[in-house]
Amino acid sequence: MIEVVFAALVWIAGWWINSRFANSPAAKTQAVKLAVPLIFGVTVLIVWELLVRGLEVSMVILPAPSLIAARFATSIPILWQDFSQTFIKGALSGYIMGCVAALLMAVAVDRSDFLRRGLLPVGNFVAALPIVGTAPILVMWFGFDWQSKAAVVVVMVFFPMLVNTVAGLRETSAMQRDLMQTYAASYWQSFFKLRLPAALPFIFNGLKISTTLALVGAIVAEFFGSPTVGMGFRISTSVGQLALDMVWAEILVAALAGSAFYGVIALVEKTLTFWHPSQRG
Amino acid sequence: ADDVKLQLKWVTQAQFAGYYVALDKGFYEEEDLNVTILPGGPDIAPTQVIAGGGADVTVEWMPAALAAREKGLPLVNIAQPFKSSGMMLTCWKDTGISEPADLANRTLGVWFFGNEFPFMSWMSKLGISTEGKGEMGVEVLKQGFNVDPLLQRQADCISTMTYNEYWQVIDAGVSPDELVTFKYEDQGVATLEDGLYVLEENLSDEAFTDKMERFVRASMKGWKYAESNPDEAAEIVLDNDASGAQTEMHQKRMMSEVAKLTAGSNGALDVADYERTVETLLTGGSAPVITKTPEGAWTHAITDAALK
Amino acid sequence: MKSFFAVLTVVAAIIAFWYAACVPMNIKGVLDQAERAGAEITPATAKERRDMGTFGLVAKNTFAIGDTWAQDRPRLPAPHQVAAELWKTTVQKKVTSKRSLIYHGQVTLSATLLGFAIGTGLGILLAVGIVHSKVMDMSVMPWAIVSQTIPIIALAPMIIVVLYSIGVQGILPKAIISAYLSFFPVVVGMVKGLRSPDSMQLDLLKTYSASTSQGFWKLRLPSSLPYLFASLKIGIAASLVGAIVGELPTGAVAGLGARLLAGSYYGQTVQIWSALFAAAILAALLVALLGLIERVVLKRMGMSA
Amino acid sequence: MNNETTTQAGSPQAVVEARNLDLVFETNDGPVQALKDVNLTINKGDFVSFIGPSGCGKTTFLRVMAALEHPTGGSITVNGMTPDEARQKRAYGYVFQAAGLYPWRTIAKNIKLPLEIMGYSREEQDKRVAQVLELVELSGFGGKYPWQLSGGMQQRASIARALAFDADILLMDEPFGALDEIVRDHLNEQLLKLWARTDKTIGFVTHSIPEAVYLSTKIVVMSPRPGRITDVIESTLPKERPLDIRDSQEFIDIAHRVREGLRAGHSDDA
Amino acid sequence: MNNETTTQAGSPQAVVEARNLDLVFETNDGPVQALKDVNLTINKGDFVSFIGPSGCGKTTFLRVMAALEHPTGGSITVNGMTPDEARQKRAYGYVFQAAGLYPWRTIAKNIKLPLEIMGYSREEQDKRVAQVLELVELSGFGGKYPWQLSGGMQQRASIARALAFDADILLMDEPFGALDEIVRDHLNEQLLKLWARTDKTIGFVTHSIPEAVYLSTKIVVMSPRPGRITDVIESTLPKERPLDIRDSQEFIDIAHRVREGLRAGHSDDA
Ligand SMILES: Nc1ncnc2c1ncn2[C@@H]1O[C@H](COP(=O)(O)OP(=O)(O)OP(=O)(O)O)[C@@H](O)[C@H]1O
Ligand SMILES: Nc1ncnc2c1ncn2[C@@H]1O[C@H](COP(=O)(O)OP(=O)(O)OP(=O)(O)O)[C@@H](O)[C@H]1O
Ligand SMILES: Cc1ncc(C[n+]2csc(CCO)c2C)c(N)n1
Ligand SMILES: [Mg+2]
Ligand SMILES: [Mg+2]
Repeated sequence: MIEVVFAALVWIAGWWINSRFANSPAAKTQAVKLAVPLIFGVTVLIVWELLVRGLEVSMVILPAPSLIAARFATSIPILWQDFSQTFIKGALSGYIMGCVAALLMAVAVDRSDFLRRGLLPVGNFVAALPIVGTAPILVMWFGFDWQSKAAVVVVMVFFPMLVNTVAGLRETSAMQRDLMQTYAASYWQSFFKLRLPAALPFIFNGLKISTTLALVGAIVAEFFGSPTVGMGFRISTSVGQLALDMVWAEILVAALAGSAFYGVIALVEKTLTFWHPSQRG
Repeated sequence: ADDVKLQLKWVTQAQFAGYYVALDKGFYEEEDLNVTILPGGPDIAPTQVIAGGGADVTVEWMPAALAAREKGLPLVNIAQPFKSSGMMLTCWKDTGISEPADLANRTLGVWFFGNEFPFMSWMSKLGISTEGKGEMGVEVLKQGFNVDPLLQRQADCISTMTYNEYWQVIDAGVSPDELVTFKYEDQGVATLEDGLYVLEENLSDEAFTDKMERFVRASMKGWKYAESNPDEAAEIVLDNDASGAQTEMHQKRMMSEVAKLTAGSNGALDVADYERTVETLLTGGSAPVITKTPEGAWTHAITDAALK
Repeated sequence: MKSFFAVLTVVAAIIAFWYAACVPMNIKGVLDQAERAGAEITPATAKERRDMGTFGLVAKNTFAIGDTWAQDRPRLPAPHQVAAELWKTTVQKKVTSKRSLIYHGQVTLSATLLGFAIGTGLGILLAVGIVHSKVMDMSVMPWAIVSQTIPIIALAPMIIVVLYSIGVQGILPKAIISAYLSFFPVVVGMVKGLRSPDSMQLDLLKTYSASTSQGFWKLRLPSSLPYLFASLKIGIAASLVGAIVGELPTGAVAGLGARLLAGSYYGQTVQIWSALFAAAILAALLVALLGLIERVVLKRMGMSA
Repeated sequence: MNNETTTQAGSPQAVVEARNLDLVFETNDGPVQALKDVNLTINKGDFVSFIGPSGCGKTTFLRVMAALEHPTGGSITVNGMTPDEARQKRAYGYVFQAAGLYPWRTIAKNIKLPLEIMGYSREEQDKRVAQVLELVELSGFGGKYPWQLSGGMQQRASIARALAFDADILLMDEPFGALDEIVRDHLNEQLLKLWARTDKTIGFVTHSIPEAVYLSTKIVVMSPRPGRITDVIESTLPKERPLDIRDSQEFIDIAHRVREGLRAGHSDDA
Repeated sequence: MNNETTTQAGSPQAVVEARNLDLVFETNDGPVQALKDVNLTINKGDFVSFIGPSGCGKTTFLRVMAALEHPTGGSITVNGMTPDEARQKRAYGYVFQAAGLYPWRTIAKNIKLPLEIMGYSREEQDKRVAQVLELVELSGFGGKYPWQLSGGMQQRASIARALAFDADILLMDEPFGALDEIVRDHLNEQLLKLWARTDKTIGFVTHSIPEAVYLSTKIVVMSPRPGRITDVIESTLPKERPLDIRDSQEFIDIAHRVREGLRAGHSDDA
């Protein structure tokens, strides 16, 4: 039980350190920006470890972080195989195809008012199809390997991306549009010089949402049929074997990969939309 | 009345008819039990549920139960209503498969989620690698929960149960002589299915063992009733299916097939079956399910008391 | 009116494409069945057909095209099959029947709404915290993102088991999973919205030395409303998906998720598709409802010109 | 209409002809009549100032000329065409009442924008940007982003943007509102020079009576609710106008007339 | 500092004291010195105008006074406190260079905003809104939304918003820039009346020399790059100022001096 008390203390201490950091003048530096979430994360991990030990939670329900770390370290080859199957082959290829397709579609939709009125509501409808229903169908259509996972990802990222891009392309102020009108700019001129730059913050919003959807989509799709490799395969198989440490090791991989993916997109966003008020701080 | 929560291994279907019959016919009530049956499904590991305290007793396959035991979750078999295994591999005949040796270099659909162990043992017994196609290797697919991979010819063979998936293939319009089946029983790699398992620590609690005795007694009464009244049993299962997905035809047929598997059991675990299962599992190839002979994984205490 | 016509056209185009797609998708199954029934088919065996292109098969067996729209377990059911199934399982069944989609829809809906309420509440609270507290912003936001990179379907069984073990059962576990999916869009949208006032609007309040809460109620909240509604719409759809996912590890006894699963378990593609459509229609209705509320609220605030 | 492109004094050629122009905005609490029965002819090479109380429809009329707003009654032609057609011919340079720079472009790139669109060569673009930056006294600031400039600097950048390319018709909505007297005088002079040199037609909204008189060949006085033209004053000042012309009696007389017109409009209103 | 709240002529009480104020903006392409070594004392009841070329730091200095910007060097006190503390006491009314109305509030509700925040009673709010709408000649427009008004009308609404409550210090950044002469004259008069009646201290940015001279007790002339004060002219005009005081010799002399100061700053720059 003493661990539980420790856990509470660690939590308070972590929060205190972070508030010191966040409110210090150094808060704007890159190091602190990185340190604060890390400290938070480490605090959570320590509290987790202490609670699991203190409350004697069964390892088949929630393994302690130390066990997960050990499993992670000893399973790196398997984790890597699973990662490349699910993330590189499935999620990434689907993400790229889905986002590119959505961008092209958004331009078409933006050009034609008719398409916008007709396609967007239908698109919203399709976007609401739950993945647990579409995944089995797509596995049936595209086979067990990564192709069906990529297809699931395409379906998942397409509409968030489309909706965001379309909204972004209309996100110009009346005066900015009027200016283009006075130049009698052609459609593509006002597209590249006004609408696209103005839409970038929205496009990146879509790209960021899609990063998390892509990975989760690829993993979930593997629950409905897969070769004997992949993060989703490993997770479901390991749950059945009560190898919860392996499950969490895969979850850790998913979290690391997903956050890194998100981070990369966010970084690109920062360099391309530095002018936007939300990025100027 | 004493509360008992029973976790099933799969969705509500005639595979679990005995329990539903016992519930519906009031056999549990007669034993002063208040039983709640929790249906399972593809995303439910019964072992995990019982570990978390979500159930008192669970229907589980022995390989998974023994694997859990090695993982540190001490499950104990208290009763074994299913005498024989219903698992088999179903293949297209036109692929040229006629005996187990023909399986090499094929694509096979296999259930995972803790149900892959008998298959792995079989393959290792056949000397076939599961790492990919080759002279002595097969490509293994993690089969979803339906028979589409076979129907769509994405796999040459898939795992089926004698009482369920096999008939789904037939219902899809395939005639039995288009198919070749390999029953695990016939291949000598059968493992025990659908036993009742509880946590070992609970067995030292007398109130609990008493409860389990009554539970097993009533459940076996239910099973025997179901065996002799298959159609009524199937109706009872249908009444209890909240998803509304099961059909009468399918459940009646399943009940009659399940009856064949429960036929030889009075509920008590046959130690010979147990030992055969353990032996099969210990030869599980490169990644054996269990690495050493389990101790204390079963008890006759409950059945002895219940069935006297 | 114009929109209605446009939607109609697009839907018509999709349906036409859909019917066309049914032919190559289902042709193999149809031919297999025809072969069993003793019809003349080129090529004659299923094995040969497996290695042939679907379009070639269609060309050689044109007689079978009609049947591709009337199969029992098609790879792709035709639109009218889905529509008929939807009709049969909604209008023609009593709402209390276990085979009624309305019954299952209502089971899912209640978990969705509860989850949405929890998720939105949490999301808004977090967003308010993040906007007003630097510590929250710097430490919580990255982890909120991380939380969404974790596949919920892997976590769901564990959540259920943990909740089981502390005695929580029934609708709440599903609602919690649904909330897990819906809080994130709300946080992101709300943070963006609460930060959307430009510097002049903020400076104005500073010159009044308005308190934080005044700034919240009079500036941040009103200017965040368009963002809030946008993310609520995403959030409710996510809630629905969450509720459906949550039905799997709770024994999938009732609800649209259970229908999906049962359909997929028995290869009943028509049933899967109709459950899918029921879910999407439910989502569309919920989104439309939010849209309506949005229009009324924004109009009363004079935000929509 | 004849085919001459340059205009000799004495043979005025109508560039803008508005006949009985009406414009009504539909708002949720009823229609707002922004322009009512406006008749005006602007000849090629005219410098026309619009002056009138706030809300009288000056901006609206400029927008109608540039085809940014469409009249609900009457007719308007620009170079004998509809405003929309004229816009296709890239007839307009427009300076908005607010600067409206694109935040993702630097000042220099903002000025380049119309040049890119109209397909000027790269060297020509650079040359012109340097030239107009110089003109509006922002030479060192080409590389800055809009939000790094003061209000007046942004306004000057937007003027530079409109001057960078060769539009026949220059429409300017209170371009010098945010500028100090000295810069304003300087820009007034430069604008007059540019006008004299290029024979542009200029529509110019201002609130400053001296500015209007100093710059214009024609001063249009408007009054509000509904917006209409109450007076059109043809300037008798010569085309050549040194700054000190503002002390001449002729100048003071014209200014007086404008002021009277304005006052009349105002009292109307009350 | 004594406890008097009203100030007798002859016993000036410093409201703002800036000593060696520096302000440097860090931008991606190097620092921009917006204010350098600024020294200024504003006494209670002063009407101080800031005039200077665009970009010289007028807005920045106003923002420093209102604690919207923090100096990077030197010190500034307001009523003997830091500007931040003074703001806590709700000392400021501020009119921004652009109108900055909240688009989801009608004009009347925009004006009510500070009143709500400062906790005026409901009747008091309604009374004051009506009063200031009248003052800026927007009486019929309380129910309209900002985008339904012309540029000048929006600007007037934002002035009304700052006048609606009783701030000791009124800071106005080119409030009358977008207004025509007549309205401007009217508002100038009204502002002077208000000032005389309430004994507010006013900081006022303008580009109009006559306006500065007409309104101010003190005219601060600034020059750019880096922004600094080049001249502070104390007005000798009486507190009572009819509009035609602008024709007096004294007025013309002061205006001349301001113009010279401005010109000097400009030539500096070139
Ligand atoms: N989009 C709009 N919707 C409704 N009414 C409008 C709109 N734009 C302008 N108005 C109304 O039209 C009238 C004329 O507006 P306009 O902007 O042309 O005035 P202006 O002469 O330019 O005034 P200012 O000098 O203040 O800029 C005003 O009463 C205004 O309220
Ligand atoms: N946020 C900022 N970032 C960088 N530089 C800035 C910023 N704000 C102002 N500046 C710079 O500071 C200087 C002074 O700007 P300020 O806005 O105070 O001028 P101003 O006197 O108000 O001019 P105007 O009359 O044109 O409004 C300018 O050179 C401007 O470029
Ligand atoms: C994901 C998943 N796939 C397969 C099984 C295997 N299984 C065990 S019992 C049963 C019912 C037989 O009809 C089946 C299919 C499972 N448990 N979970
Ligand atoms: Mg205007
Ligand atoms: Mg300024």
